[in-house]
Amino acid sequence: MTKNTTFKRPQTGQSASLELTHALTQTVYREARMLDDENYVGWVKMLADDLLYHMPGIETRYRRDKTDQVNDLTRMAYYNDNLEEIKKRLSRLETGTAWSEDPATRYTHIITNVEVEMTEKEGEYQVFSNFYAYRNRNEREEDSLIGNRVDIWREAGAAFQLVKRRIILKHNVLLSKNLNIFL
Amino acid sequence: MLEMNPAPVLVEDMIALTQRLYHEARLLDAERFEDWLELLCDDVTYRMDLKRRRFRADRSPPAAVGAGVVFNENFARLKLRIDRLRSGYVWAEDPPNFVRRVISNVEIEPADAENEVIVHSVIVIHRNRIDGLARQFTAGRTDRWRHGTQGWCLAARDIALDHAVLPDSNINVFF
Amino acid sequence: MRIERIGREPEFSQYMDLKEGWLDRRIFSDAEIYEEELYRIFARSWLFVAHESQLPKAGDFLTTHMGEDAVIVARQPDGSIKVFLNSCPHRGNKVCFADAGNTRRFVCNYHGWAFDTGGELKGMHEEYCYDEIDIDRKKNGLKQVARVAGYKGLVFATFAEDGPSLDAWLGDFRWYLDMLLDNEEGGTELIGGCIKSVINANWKFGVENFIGDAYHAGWTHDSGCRSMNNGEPFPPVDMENSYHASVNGHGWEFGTEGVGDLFLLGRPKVMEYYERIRPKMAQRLGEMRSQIFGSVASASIFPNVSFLPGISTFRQWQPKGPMEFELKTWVIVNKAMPDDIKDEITKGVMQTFGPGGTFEMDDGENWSNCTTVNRGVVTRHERLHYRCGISRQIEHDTLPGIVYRGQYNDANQRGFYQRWLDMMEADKLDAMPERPEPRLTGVSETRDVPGLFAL
Amino acid sequence: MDVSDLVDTTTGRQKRTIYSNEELYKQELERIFGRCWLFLVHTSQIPKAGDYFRTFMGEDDVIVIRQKDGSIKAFLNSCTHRGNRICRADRGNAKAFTCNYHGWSFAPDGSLAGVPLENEAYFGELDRSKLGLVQVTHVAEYKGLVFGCFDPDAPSLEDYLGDAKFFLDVWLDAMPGGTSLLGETQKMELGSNWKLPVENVCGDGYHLGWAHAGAMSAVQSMDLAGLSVGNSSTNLEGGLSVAGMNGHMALTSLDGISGYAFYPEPKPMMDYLEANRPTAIERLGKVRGEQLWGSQINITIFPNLQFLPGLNWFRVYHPKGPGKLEQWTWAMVENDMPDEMQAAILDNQCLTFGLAGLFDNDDGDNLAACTEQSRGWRTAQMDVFTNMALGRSGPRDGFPGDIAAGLVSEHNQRYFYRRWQEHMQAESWAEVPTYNINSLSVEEPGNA
Repeated sequence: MTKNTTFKRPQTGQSASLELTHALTQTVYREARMLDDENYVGWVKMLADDLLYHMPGIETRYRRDKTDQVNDLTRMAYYNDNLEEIKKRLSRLETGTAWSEDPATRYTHIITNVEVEMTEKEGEYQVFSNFYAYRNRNEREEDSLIGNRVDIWREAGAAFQLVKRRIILKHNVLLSKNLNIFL
Repeated sequence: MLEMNPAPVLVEDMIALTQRLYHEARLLDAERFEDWLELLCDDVTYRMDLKRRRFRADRSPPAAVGAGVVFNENFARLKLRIDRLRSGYVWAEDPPNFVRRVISNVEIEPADAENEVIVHSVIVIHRNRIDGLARQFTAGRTDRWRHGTQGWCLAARDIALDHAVLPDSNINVFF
Repeated sequence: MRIERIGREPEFSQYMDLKEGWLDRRIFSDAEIYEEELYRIFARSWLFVAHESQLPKAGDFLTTHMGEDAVIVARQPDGSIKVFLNSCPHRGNKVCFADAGNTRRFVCNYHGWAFDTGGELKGMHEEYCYDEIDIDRKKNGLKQVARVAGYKGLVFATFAEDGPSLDAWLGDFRWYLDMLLDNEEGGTELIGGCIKSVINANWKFGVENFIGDAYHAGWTHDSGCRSMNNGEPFPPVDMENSYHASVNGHGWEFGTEGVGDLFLLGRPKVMEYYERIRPKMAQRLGEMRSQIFGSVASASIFPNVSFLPGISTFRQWQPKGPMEFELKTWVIVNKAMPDDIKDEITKGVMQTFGPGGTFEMDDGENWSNCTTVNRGVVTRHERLHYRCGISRQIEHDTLPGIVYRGQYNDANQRGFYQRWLDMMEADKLDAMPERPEPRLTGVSETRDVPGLFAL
Repeated sequence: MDVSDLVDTTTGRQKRTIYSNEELYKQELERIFGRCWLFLVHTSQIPKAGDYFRTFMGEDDVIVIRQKDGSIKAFLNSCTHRGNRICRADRGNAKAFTCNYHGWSFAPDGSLAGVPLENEAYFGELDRSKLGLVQVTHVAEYKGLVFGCFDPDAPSLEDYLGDAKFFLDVWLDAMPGGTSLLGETQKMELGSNWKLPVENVCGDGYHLGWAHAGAMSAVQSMDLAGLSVGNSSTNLEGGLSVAGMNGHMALTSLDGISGYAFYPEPKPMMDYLEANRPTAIERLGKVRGEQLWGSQINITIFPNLQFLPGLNWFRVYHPKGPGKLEQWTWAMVENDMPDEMQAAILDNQCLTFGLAGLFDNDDGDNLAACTEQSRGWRTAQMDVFTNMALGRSGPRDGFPGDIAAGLVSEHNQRYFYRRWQEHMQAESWAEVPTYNINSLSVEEPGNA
C-alpha cells in the first residue's frame, strides 16, 4: 500500500511566547466549547482547507512489535478525514433524520495540559493537549473518552485554523456504541 | 474565515482569573467555605438548571417559571447551606468525603459592564466516598467576575450539569 | 472435545413460531438462554477466527474469541494454521495479551511456562522442580480446538469434533460467498488493524440486521444516506428483481442493480474500478453474480459474521452476555487492487461503517434500545413481528438456497432463527436438518458454477 | 419464593435479605409492580391532546399519552416489530411516535398508523390492527392523579385507594381550583432498595430530628414542638400514624400549619392558609379542614408513590434492581395558590427536597448503607426491626384507619411490610386481602 502517506510532524521544540500560548490555549478551549454546544457551523470555520483529522485504531501489541500503528495512514482508523469528509459526516446531522441524535447528547470536552511550540513554518504552531470527553445520553448512558492530541494550528488573520490533528484515544475496544463526537 | 472575538483580553487578567478559579477549587476541596464566601460578590447569583431531555423540535416553554432548578442561590442562601454543613449534624459528610475538583478550559470574554468579564470553564468533581464508592459530576460553567477594590469577585455562576439522572445520593458540594 | 451442559430440557420452540412469523423477546435478554447459546451454538458452530492475510508469515498470531472462549490463532512453520485456547493449563492464566503480532513462544507471565506457536509446552521456569513423573509435556500443551478449516481466505474453527465439515457447513452459501471472496484473481485481504466497540445489545440483533434487514435502511439510515449521497434519500427497491436467499442459517439479501452499495461508499474511483473489472467478474462468476455484486446487499454467515459486499465492511459480533456484544470491524479488499483503491475503500468504510461512521452511529442506538427495553417483566413477554414477505417464497433456477422474492423481507431472519432453533434443540449436529436440501453437494469449486443451468 | 418467614408484623421484624435478594426482586416486579396500581402522571403534566410523559412501571418503560377525547392511555414504550424503544424524550407533544429503526409510526392512541413501504415490503398484507403498541391494561384517574395497572383482575382504582382517599383529598380536593405538579423531573440515582425510602417517608418521624438535624438547625423557621432537633422530645398529641388502609399510609401533624415550617418566609403561606381555611373546612369538613390542611402530612400510596402536602414535594421511586432505584421529584401546588407562592414553593422544594436539597442530601447515604448492609452472607440472615409502639394503636374519632399516636412510631412501617408480604404471598389478586380498618361509615359533610 502507499508508503508515503504518513502524518509528518514538524519538530523544533521551541516554546511559543506567552501571548501565543495564551491565544492558542484560548482557541482550543473555544473549539471545545463549540463542540460541547454542537456548534458545528462555528467549528467547521476553525478548520483549514487542507485539514488532516486522524484518529488511528490502536491494537494491543507487544513492545517488541514495531508495527507503526500511529503514523501509517493506510491502517484502520476511526477518523482519517480531510475537510470535505468531515463536512460529509456533519451533513448527516443537518438532514433532520439522524434519529439517534434526537434528543441530543450532553457533552463536555475537557482540554488540558496545553503546550504550544513553534514549528519550522512561520505562522504554524504545534499544540499538544490532553482531552477528557464526557458523554451522557438518554437516561443513564454515559462514557468517557480520554486521550491526547497533537495539532498544527495556522495563523489566519486574527485567529487560528486547525491544519492537522492526530488523536490518540486510550481505548483498545471502544467502550461505547459509537463516536457521535469529535475530539 | 474563522470568526473569533477580536476583543482583546489581557494576558494578565487571564492568568489572574485562571489562578482565581484554581484557588477557589482548592478552597472548596479543603472545605474552607468561609474563605470561599470571601471570593463572592454580595449580589452573587449561583444557579444550576436541569437540562431538558426533549426532542429537538420541542419548542415548548419550561413547565413552570424556575422549573428544573437545582440551585438558585444568593449569598444568604449559600451561607445557609454552609451553616448546615457547619452544624455538625450532617452525618453524610462525616467522615469527610474526598473531593477533588478539576478545572479546565478557562476561557475569557469581555462582558457588557466595563469592570466585568465572562469566564467559561469546565469542572469535574471526583468524590470518593465510603468503601470505594467513587462518583463523578461533570459540568460546564459560565461565570461573571467583577473587578473591584478587593480584586476579582464572583458575581454570577451558571452551572450546566451533564447528567440526566444525578449519579449520587446528594450534592453536598459546590461547583 | 465434548462440551455438554446439564441444564434445562431443550424447549426452545416455545420462543418462536416461524411459520406464523413471531419471536419471543426473551431470547434477546434472558441470561439462561444466553448460557445455552454459548454451549449449543458457539461451542458447536464453525466460527470465523481469522483471515489468512492477517497471518502471512510463520509465527504470526492473533487473539480472538470463540463465543466467550479466548483463543490464539497462529500460523505454523509448515504454513498451516492452528487455533488453541489462550489459557495456560497450569493455573489458567492468559498466555497472550496482545491483539496480534509475531512470536516464537507464548510464555505465561505467572510461572513462565512456555509454548511454541503450535501450542506445545516447550519449557517451564525452574524446570528442575518437576520430577519426571510429575508432568507429561505432550499432554500439557495449550488446548487445541477440534477442527480448523479455511474457505477462500477465511479461517474457521470449531470446538465440535463431530458434525459437518466446513464445506458442508457453508454448503450452497459458498456460491454467494464467492462474490465477496473470489470476484477477482488473487482473492482478498483485510486492511491492517481492527476497530472494536462495545454495544449494549444482544448479539443476534446485529446478525439479523445484516442477514436480511434491508427494510431498516431507508428509515434508520436516511441521514447517513443523504450525507453520502448529496442530500438524496435511498432509491426505491426493485421488489421484482431483488431477493432473500437463506442457506442453513446463513443469509444474503440483495438487489441486482449492481451499484447501490458501491454508491453508498461515496467513492467514485472505487465505483469506476469495479465497473472496469465487472466483465472479468462475469467471466469468472457468471452473469448473475456479476450483476448482484455491488447492489444494495448485506449478508451474514451463521452464527456471527456479517459483511456488506461492495461497501467492504467485514465484521464479527462477539457475544459478551445477553445484553452486550463486542463489534469487531475490518475492511476487506481484493489483493489485486492498486493501493489508492484500497485506501479509498478504507476511508469510505470508516466514514460509513466505523463507530464514527454516518451509518453505523444510528444502528447501535436501535439495537441497544431493542435489547434493554426487555428489562421490563411485562415487556419481555411480548412477541415481535417477523412476518414480512412470509408468502413470497419462490423457486429460482439460478439462485441456490431458500429464496424469497423482494428485498424487503424477514425471510433470511426467519432462516437464521430456524437454524438457531435447530441447533439449540439438536443433541447431535448430524441430526440437524438441511435447510434447504443442498444443490451443490460434491462441488468443490463453486466459482465455476454460474447457476443450476450449468450443472 | 416463600416470604412467610421474612416479615413478622406481630413482633415487628424483617429479614434483611428482602433488601438485597435477586430472586425476591424478580418476584416483586411480577407480584407488586406487575399487579398494583402505579402512579403514572398528574393530569397537569399532560394537559393537551398529544401531550405525553414517559415513565416506568417497575422496570417496564411506559409512555402515557393524552388522547383527543381528553382521556389518557398508557402503552409499553416498545415497538411491536423489533422491540426498539419508540420514544426517548422525557415528555413533549406528538402527533405520532415513530420508531428509529424501521420507521413504524404509532398514533397517540397506540394504533399502528404508518408502516414505511407497506405495499412494497408487506404487499399490503400486514394486519396493522394486531400490531398496535401494547396497552397498559387499566388506566384511571383520581382527582388529577393518573394510575396504571397491568393486572386485568385488579380491583378498581377507587377500591384500590380505599380509605386513603380521605387523606389524598387533603391535597387534591381542599380547594376548588385543583392541583398541579411543577417543574422538570428531578431524577436521582440511589444505591438503595426501593422499599427503604418508602418505609422512611411512610412512617419514620423518628429519623427526622436526628438525620436532618443539620438541615433543621439551618432552616426551621417556626419553633414547633414535635420537630425537635436531635430527637430530644416526642409529642404524642401533635401527630398521628395512620395505616390499615389497603397498604396505604398517612403520617400527619394536627396543627394545620407545620407543613410550612421549613420555609424561610412562612408569612405568605400562613396568610394563604388563613384566608382559605373556611373553604377547606367547607369542602373537607372540620377535622381535615382545621387539623390536616396545612399540616406536615406524609402520604404513601402503595407501593411507590409518596407526597407531602405542606412541604409540597411529590415523589415516585422506580426500582432498578434490588440495590438501586431512581427517585423522581416534583413540586406540588394547589392551583388557587397565587403565582408568587407557587414560585416560592418551587424554590423551597429545590432548597429542601430537590437534587441539592438540604434534607434529601441527608437521607440518601443512610438508605444506601442500609441496603449495602443487607448483602453480606452473615448480615443478610439477620433481622431489622420495626417494633416501636407495637400494639399501641386503635380507632380515633373522625379518622379512618388503624392509628397510633404521634409522629414517632413504627406503626406505619409494619403495615407497609404486611402489605408487601400479602402481595408477595398471593398468586393472584383474588388472594390479596382488602381491608379498610375503622372505615368511616358516614362521610363527613362536604366530601360527597
